[in-house]
Order: sequence, then structure tokens, then C-alpha cells
Amino acid sequence: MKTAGGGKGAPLLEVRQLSQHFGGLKALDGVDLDLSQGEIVSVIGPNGAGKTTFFNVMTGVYPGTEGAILFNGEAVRGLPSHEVIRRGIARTFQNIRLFSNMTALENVMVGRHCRTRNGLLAPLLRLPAYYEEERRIEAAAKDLLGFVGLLSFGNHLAKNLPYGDQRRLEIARALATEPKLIILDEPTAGMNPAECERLVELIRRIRDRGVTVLLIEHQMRVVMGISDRVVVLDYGVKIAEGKPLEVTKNPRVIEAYLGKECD
Amino acid sequence: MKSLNRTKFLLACTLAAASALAGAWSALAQGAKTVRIAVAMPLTGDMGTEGQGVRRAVEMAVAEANQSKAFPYTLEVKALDDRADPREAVNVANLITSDPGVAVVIGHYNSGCSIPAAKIYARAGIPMITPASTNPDVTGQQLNPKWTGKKSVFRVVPTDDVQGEYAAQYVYSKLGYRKMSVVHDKTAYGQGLAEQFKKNFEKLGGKVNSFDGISIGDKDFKALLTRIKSTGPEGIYFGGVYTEAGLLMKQGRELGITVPFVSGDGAKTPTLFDVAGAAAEGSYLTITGIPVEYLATAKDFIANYKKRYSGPGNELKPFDHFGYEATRIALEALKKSGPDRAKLINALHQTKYDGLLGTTTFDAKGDTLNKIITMTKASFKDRSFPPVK
Amino acid sequence: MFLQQLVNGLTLGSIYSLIALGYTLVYGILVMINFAHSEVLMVGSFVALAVFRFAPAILPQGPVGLIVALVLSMAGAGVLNVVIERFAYRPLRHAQKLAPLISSIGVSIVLQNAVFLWVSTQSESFPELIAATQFSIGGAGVSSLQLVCMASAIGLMMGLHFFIEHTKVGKAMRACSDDLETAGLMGIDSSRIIALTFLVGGALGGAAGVLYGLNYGSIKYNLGFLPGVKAFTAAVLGGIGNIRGAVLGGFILGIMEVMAAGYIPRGSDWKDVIAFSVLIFVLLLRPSGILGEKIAEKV
Amino acid sequence: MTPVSAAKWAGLAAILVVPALLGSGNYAYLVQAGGMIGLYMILALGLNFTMGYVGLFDLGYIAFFAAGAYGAAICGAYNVPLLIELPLTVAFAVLLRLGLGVSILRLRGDYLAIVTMGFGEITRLVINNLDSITNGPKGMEVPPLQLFSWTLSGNLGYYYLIAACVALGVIGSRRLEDSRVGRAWVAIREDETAARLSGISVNEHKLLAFTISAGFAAVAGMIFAHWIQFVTPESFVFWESILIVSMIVLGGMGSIYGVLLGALILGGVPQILQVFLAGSKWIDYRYFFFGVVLVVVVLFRPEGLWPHKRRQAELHEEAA
Repeated sequence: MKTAGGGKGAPLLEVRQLSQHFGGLKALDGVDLDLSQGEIVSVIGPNGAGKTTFFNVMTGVYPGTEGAILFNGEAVRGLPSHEVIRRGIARTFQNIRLFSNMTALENVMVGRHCRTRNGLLAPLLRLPAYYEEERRIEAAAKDLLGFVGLLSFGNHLAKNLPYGDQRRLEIARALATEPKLIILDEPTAGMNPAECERLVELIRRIRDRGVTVLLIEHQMRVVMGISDRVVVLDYGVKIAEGKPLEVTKNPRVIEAYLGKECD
Repeated sequence: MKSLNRTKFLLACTLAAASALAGAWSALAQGAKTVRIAVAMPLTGDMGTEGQGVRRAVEMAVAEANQSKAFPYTLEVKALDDRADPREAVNVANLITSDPGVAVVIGHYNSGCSIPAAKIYARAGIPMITPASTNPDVTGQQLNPKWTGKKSVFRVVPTDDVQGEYAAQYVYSKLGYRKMSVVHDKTAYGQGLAEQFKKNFEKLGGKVNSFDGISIGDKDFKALLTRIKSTGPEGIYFGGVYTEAGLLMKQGRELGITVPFVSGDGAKTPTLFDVAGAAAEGSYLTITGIPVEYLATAKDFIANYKKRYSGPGNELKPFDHFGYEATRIALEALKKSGPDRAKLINALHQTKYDGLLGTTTFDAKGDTLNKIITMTKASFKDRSFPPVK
Repeated sequence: MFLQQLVNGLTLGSIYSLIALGYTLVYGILVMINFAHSEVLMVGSFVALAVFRFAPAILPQGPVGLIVALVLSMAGAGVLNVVIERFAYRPLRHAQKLAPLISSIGVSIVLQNAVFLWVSTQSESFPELIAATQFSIGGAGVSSLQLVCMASAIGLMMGLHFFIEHTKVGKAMRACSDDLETAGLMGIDSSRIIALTFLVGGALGGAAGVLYGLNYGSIKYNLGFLPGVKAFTAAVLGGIGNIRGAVLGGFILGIMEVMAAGYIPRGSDWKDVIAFSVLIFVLLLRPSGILGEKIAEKV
Repeated sequence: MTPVSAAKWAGLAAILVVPALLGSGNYAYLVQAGGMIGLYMILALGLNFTMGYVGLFDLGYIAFFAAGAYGAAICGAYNVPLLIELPLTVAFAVLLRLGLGVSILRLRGDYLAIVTMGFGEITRLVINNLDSITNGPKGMEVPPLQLFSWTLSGNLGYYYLIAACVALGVIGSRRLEDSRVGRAWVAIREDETAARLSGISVNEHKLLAFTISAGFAAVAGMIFAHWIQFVTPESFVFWESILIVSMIVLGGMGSIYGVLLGALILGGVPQILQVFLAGSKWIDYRYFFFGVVLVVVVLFRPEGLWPHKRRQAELHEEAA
């Protein structure tokens, strides 16, 4: 399947025949995908279609049974998660996983971990490198908190934040790892329309910062409004890909979602 | 966490610490005219049973001394608990040395506690008599050039080499056994006895089929005993105390082992029969000196002990009579020298005391020269240990 | 000789399993290591001794006496366990995960010292509820005490299995053990079920106490600590929280100890080292115990 | 100067000055007891890295205290100078810890606890059985601490050495807490998977915290051995590991002053009870009261006596 949206330089991400089998169950079966820099691509499909599994294999949570993932031309399948993150892929989670007993600011500062170098010595001896790096980490974290509009909640414990804010804090933490590609796992789940609108606007601003966005989304209004391209998964197989309008008219997609009319 | 109630909390802590100091002050100030005999024993924890026994014997000896009005001042027992843990023993030692009213220390129980504590008592010049620690280092460490303080450590119980040697001699020549199995409880006391027995028995030409350790607190030794039974020993030597000795005897009989058990004075207590029941019948136990029950001067010790401590769980324990003897020796020396510690130590060095263990005198290191060992045979019927030739 | 060692191993294993069940039941529901369980075991044996001392008529020698002793000590230990849960653990249910652990350590110290101070400071001989006759099966010397011990342990385990699998209360306990909050939402009074679990756990501990006293002939205020540690190791070996796992772990640990002490010269010095090494080895292969189900982490 | 920090400074002054006054008088034992509690504080600070920061439940920590003590004893036997003994013993304890650490990276919660407990018991039993090296249950003599010609002896000297180590431990913990590595540890404790997916190499950081805590235990063990000048396996029983875990949980997991307070109370109460009850028949009740104190304190403050408060950054509205 040639990618429709190509043309902006070499593809950022190339996924070839990616599969993930759990014993007999083929959670993911031979999926291909290409992403280029600056795109917003949505992955849709009924529950259990393998969307989260797909992201889990890409971020090293599962090793993947076969197939290749090339990120910036480098094979990343099977790498430990923190190596994948260091190479520039970041993600959020379907059910929010924040460091609940740390403050919002500290959550984002943790995101800076793979972009900083201080070991034991600098903090123990309070070397200038320590103060300087801490200042940079804190500044970057405050900047990102401001970016997602949570700066005033910086000192609140993550677990005390309202639901919508926790979602945005998780995105801020993911952005703190300076990703080239950010994967959002159902970011608008459980949000009212006003919050959805704010989130869509945030995703656009993320893309404008030069970060490619790949998201799982169920709310078609959000998918149609924001996606450059849409990929549809069903039972672990990619059944359609293309512009949002084309995909919604594709019979196989309708059948997967709404089922066949019984003739 | 509002900082206000944390401050209240901090105040509470400092208050508690201050009251501790005040309490300590009051505890030490009273009773300037009494002379205290400190007892440093494991009064709680796994060795609590044995420690409480020695404490009862010491309290009895001091009570008898007070009644006899032989001293111009009243004598008082100050019991402290080291829980058989070397760290607590050092705390106890420091607590005793900072109490000027203490003239002598009866203690500690296990060698692991006695050795470090002895260094502290020596530095403070307080004499220490141990009724139960048999590790040679307890007194041997005083010969070490780095030893600070006087030679103030004494011991009324013989080191394990004496008993081990005698038992080996007895088993080889009197009982005529040539093949023995040896078991010990992996403690300084038990392993020391077992190693001495094995060394001497092999020197005499006997063969030791097996040499195994068990852990204190374990209860099931059937696996080990089954293996020992298969090696066909003529007797089984056990280094350790009555709890494990009793279990080995009981489970040995249950497995059809008929050969006799041989052990040391750590197993000699009526409670052995509670643990082993009839299985203890016919076991040989070496003990220091002449068995208390058969010594003219000691007749009343048993009677008084039973009369004074009749409650449940107050039976005579293996080292009680050593505790009693150590206290009487200390009081004897105290009569001559008075409560001054230096004079008391010198008096103790010249001790020549006829008591439960026969005549006790100390060598330069402070070890008892009373090397009389008697072999006894346990009789289940009247829960006693009559001597046997 | 092998048969003899097997009998020794099965006896030891049956006692470990019975104690391990007490740990696993409580852990299954509250995900808490109940350090006081070893002392409840000791109290159970002293209840039987007390009954024998004060009312010997109730405990005639023979099966009747044994059953009465078992029932009384199971009741005593069970009630004690419920009281402990009510005052020492319930207030900490919503505290940090390790708070109940510390409370159970405190309770274990209090119980051990209480018996030391007010009951007896020394070993007490345990009444011979069953005549200790020796007879041999295929050359292995087996005592009636061992057989009774194994039989009662296995009987109690089967009883527990029936209770858990086939009764309404058992189903409620399994539900609570799976997810305490959701069980509460389904109308199960979780506090009552937890109290009941402690009752059953304590009763099993009490029974193990009696069998322990019967088999080894004497009991003491500190008899609980070492077997408690071993039984908890067995429970984890089998998969903590899993009832069949506790029984399996108990027998494996018992037989392993016996084989180590029985067949390797100086083995009894090293049997505990061997037992713990095998435990570490097994847990490396199966991080949640032999029968423990591997909870896949939902990302 | 908030009341809290005033109390801290007052406490610090008391810790430093008072022992010098007590030095020789009737209260010498307070200095010695203080030193022992100081050793517990070093152990508590050490275990705080493993349990407080990274959240790894460790029930076999005393094995590394034993490694330090026996390291000092064996080096003493071959009269290895202190400057070689220190790195050698700490390295031995760290290697021992790594041996355990690497093998249990995959274990969680109570399975980890039981494996560390097993490791602790194995260490104690090996020390007790290897008579040729450690003289088994009979224990080993240990020379006092010597640096070139200068020998440290007497409770006061060791007290100040321990106080210095505690101070270093507090400063070190405080500084690492507020650093990149410290935050990574806490993140791992909070949610290991999220930490992995935020770019933290979880296994490395776990091992790092693990080995640092072994270092603390080794140093404490060495000081203990040189101070008591005798060491036997009886001091390193499973009960000691439980005691240190209780200090951490009671004081406040992950809170430096909390674990120090926990060590002070659980280390101090048995001593205070010994002082008060010495000579009376109540001495037998010492550990009964200790058990009661343990239960009451945890019921009174289940979250710990001095729980950790997250650092409050100053957030002024700058240009977003």
C-alpha cells in the first residue's frame, strides 16, 4: 500500500508486516504503516482490533513476533522501552499512568530524564553542572506545563488533579522527552465536547512544534477534524488507509464498525 | 502535614527523652548504702528460659546472704536482659559499669555476649563471673597484649575441652564403644563440646561416623537421625542444651534407635524429661563437679530452690547451680574485701571455696581449676541424674 | 531408608502446608504478610495444653480426645485471630501497604512475650492425646503420631478446599480475594468476610499447633517463629494467595529439607541454605510461584 | 526560623554537645546507647534507598551489615590496613548485593521480600557454618579501628564517628533526593511501567539504589565490628532485618527525617525500658512493652511519623 501522504522527505517511520501473536491469538497480523514528518494520523477500529497492541510493540512493551519497525531509518523493534523513548518516540496511556505522589512539575521533570546526563557525582558534590542542569530541567518542565495550560497547578500532586488536567499532564510529560513522534492513546476518552475541542487545538499546536502525531481515537468528530490520514484496524489487520472522507465511505470499514446488512 | 502538629509531635519526643534522663537519674541516685550484684542474662527471647533460671538462683543466694546478716550493708540484685544478642549485651555492660553501686557482675550466658561484655567490665575494673559461657576466649582474651584493664574475668563452669575430653575417655574405655556419631547445635557451647569430644575420641582410636549440626529452634531431626541410624553407631554424642537433646532422644527412639545418647551439662535439667519423656532413660550426661543432688552441702540448695520457686515453669535449669555458686563465691570474696572493686578482684583471685561444685579455685586467667567431672545416667522414674562409675 | 525419609518428609510437609494455608488465606484477601500467624499457632497448642491441665476429663486418650482438642484449639486460635484483625489490622486497611505488616510484627512480639510472662517460661510436655505406637511399613519406622498428623492435616485441607470451592461463603471469600472493592459493590460485606477468613486462617493455625505439639511432644512460647518463616516460604514457593499452591509448597519444602538432611553428609547444617536456594531458583523461573498465576501487566 | 527547623537545630546541638559532657560520668552508657542507635540510623538511611525511594521490599538487609562486620573481622585477622579494608569490604558487600540484585530484577513485592529474606538467612547460615574462614558460632576477635598510628577506642570516639556517618548519610540522601536520579527512583516506585516509558532505564536505577544501600550497611557493619571488637553470627538474625524495615515504615518511607525518627524510637525504646526497668521484676516485660509500642505507634500514625513532603517549587507566572 503506497502511502498517500508521502512526499515530505524520507518517511519518519516505516512499519513492515508487523505481527504480535499471543500463542494462537493473532493480536496484530502483518500491519504496514508509513509516517512522514509533521503528519497527524489517526488509528481507528472497533475495540480489540489491536490498536493498543500496535502501540505497545512500537514502544517496546511487547517484543513483536515478526516484521520490522524503522524509525529514522533505524530498526527499533525489540529494543527496551527506554531506548525506544530515547530515540524519539513518546506515548501516553489509555488509562492514565502518572506518578501520583509526585507534583505535576516533577512528573514533567521526570520526562526530561533521557535528555539529561547528571549521575551521582554532580548532585552529591553540588557541582555547577548540577545546578545548571536542574535549572534547565525545571525551566523546560515549566515551559511544557505552560504549553498545556497547567503551570498554576505545578505544585499539586498529580493524583489530586481533575481528570482532564491529568490527561494533559501526561501529554506534557511525553513532550518532555523531546519526541519526534508522539503516540496518544485515546486522549479524548471521557472528555466533554469543550475539553475535546481544547485537546484537538493542543494536538495541532504539538504538530506545529514539529512533532508527528499518531493517535488512537474513537470520537469520529475529532478524527475527521484533525487527521491528515486515517488507518483502520480490525482483528489485527489493516483494512483501510487514506484521507478521512475516503475511509468513512469504504465498505469494509462500515462493515467492520456497523456490521453487514443481512440480505 | 500542617507543620503545627508536627511541632507538637517533636515537643512530645524531646519531652520523652528528657523524662528518660530524669528517670535514669532517679534510678541511680537511690540506695547509696546498698551494694548491688548485677545479673546480666537473657531474660527474654529464645534463651529466656535458661536466663531466668540463673537469675532465680542468684536472687536466692543474695536473699540467703541478707538473712545471714553477714554484711554491714544490704545486698541487692540488679537483673538486666541482654536477650542473648551481643549488641544488647554491650548496652547492658555499659549500663552496669556506669552504676557505681554495682560490685560484681554474674553473667553473661552465651559466649557471644560474654566476650565483648568482658572487655567493658575490665575497662571499668568490675569483676565478672560467668556461670555458663564455655568458650575459652572469654577468659583467654585477657592474655591478649591489647587487653585493657585488669584481669577481672572469672568462670565457674569448665571450658568445653574439659567435658569433651572426659566424655570421650569415658565412652571409649568405660563403655567400650568404638564407633560414635556426633551432633551439635551450631552454637559456641554445643559445637565446642562436640569438637572436643570428636578430637579426643579419635585420638583414642575411636571412629566418628558422622559429625552434623542442627539449628536451635528446629524441631524435626528425624531425617538426620535416620541417616545416623544407617551408619550404625554404638552411641550418639550431642553437644547442646536440653531442648534439642530431648527431641533427639525422643525422635531417635521413635525411629528405633536403641543406642544410648551422651551429652554435656547443658542437657542436665528435669525439663529434659518434659521434652524427651521416657526416651531420656539411660542417657549419659557429663556434669562439672559432683551432681548437686548427691552433695551433702547442696542438699538444701535443691530443697530451698523448690520451696522458693514452686510456680509453673520454675524448674531447676542446667546452669542454675553454677549461678548460685558464682554468687556465693562473689559474696565470700566481698565479705573479705568490701565493696571496693579492685580489692574484690584480688580477693576473687585468691578464692578457695567449698561449695556445690566441690572446691573452686581460679587460675591466672580466671578459669576454675575445679576439673572434677562426673558422668551421670538419666533416670526417667524420679526425674534425676544419679552419678555412675 | 528412602521410605523412612519419605514418611519424615510428608509429616514435616503436612505441618508446613497447614500453617502455609493460614498465610495464603490472609494474603489472598488483604495482600498482607501476617507475621502474627506463627504466634497464633503457638497459642493454639497452649489452648490444648490448658484444656488438658484444667479439664483432663474432656480429653481422654484416643481419637475422641484428639478431635475435641483440635476443635477447642481451632476455636480459641480462630477467635484470637479475629480479635487481632479487628483491633490491629482493620484500622490500617486504607493505610500504606506495609502498615499492617508492622502491626502484625508488634502483635507477634506481644503474644510471644505474653505467653512467656503469664503461661510458662520453659518447654512444657504436650499431652499424649494419641498413644504413640510404633509400627513399620515396608521397613520404615512410622509412629502413630506421624500418621495422625498427616491424616488430620490432609483432612483439614480437604475440608478447607470444600469450604472454599463449594459454599456460598467460600465463593464470597474468593471474590474478595480477587478484588475486595468490587466484591463490596456486589453486596458482600467485606469486613465480615475478612473476619471470617481470619477465623478460618486462625483455626488452621490452631490445628497445626495441636498437631505440632502432638508430633514433637513439647511446646514452648517461641515454638512458632521458625516454622512460621518456613511455612510462609512454602506459601510463596507454591504461589502466594493460591490455596493449592500453599499445600504443594509445604510438601515440597518439607521433603526437600528432609532429603537434604537425610542424604547429604553435614546436610542438616546446610538444609536451610539448600531450601532457600531452591526457593530463589524457582522464583527466578516463575516469578509468581509454582501455581501462582502470572498477572500480565495491563499497559 | 520555623518551629520545625528550630527543633532540628536544637536536636543537632544536643546530639553533638551532650555526649562530650556525659563522657565519663554515670551516664557513659547513654553515649554508648546513642552510638548503637546511630548505627541503626545509618542502616535505616541505607535501606531507605531500596525501600523508601525505589519501593523494593527488602527483608534480608542485615546480611550486608554482616558482610561489613565480617569483612572488618577477616581484614583484621590478616591485619589489612584500614585504607585497603574500607574499599575492599564495601566492594565485597556491593558485589554480594549485585549478585542478589541482578537475579531479582523481575520479581515484585512480596516475592522479592521472600527472596531477599532467603538471601539474608543463607548469608547468616554460611557465616555460621564456614568455620575455616569465620570461625563459625564461636565468633571472631576484631582489632579496634586503626588509621596509621592512631587507634580509635572508647565509646566517645566511635559515637562521633557514627554521628559523622549519619550526617554524611543525611546530606547524601538529601542531595540525591533532589536530583535527576532521585526523581527517577521515585518515579520507579510510583509506576515502573510509566517510568520505563518516560525514558528511565529502570533496571539500572534499581541496581544503583540497591548497591548504595549495601554500601551504607557495609560501613555500619565495619564500625560495629571495630567498636565491639568481637563479632558472632548471632547478631545478624532475621529479626534484625524486620526491625530495620519497621523503622523505615514507622518513620515514613522515603522521608529522611522520618527514617531517622523511626531508628531513634525503635532503637531507643528497648534501651530506655532497660534503664527504667533494670533491677525490678518488670525487666521481663521489656519486649512485651516494645511490642505494644510498635502496634500503638503504627495505629496512631499509619502513614509514618514524619511522612515525606514533596518539594514545593516556586511557580511565578512567567510568559507562557
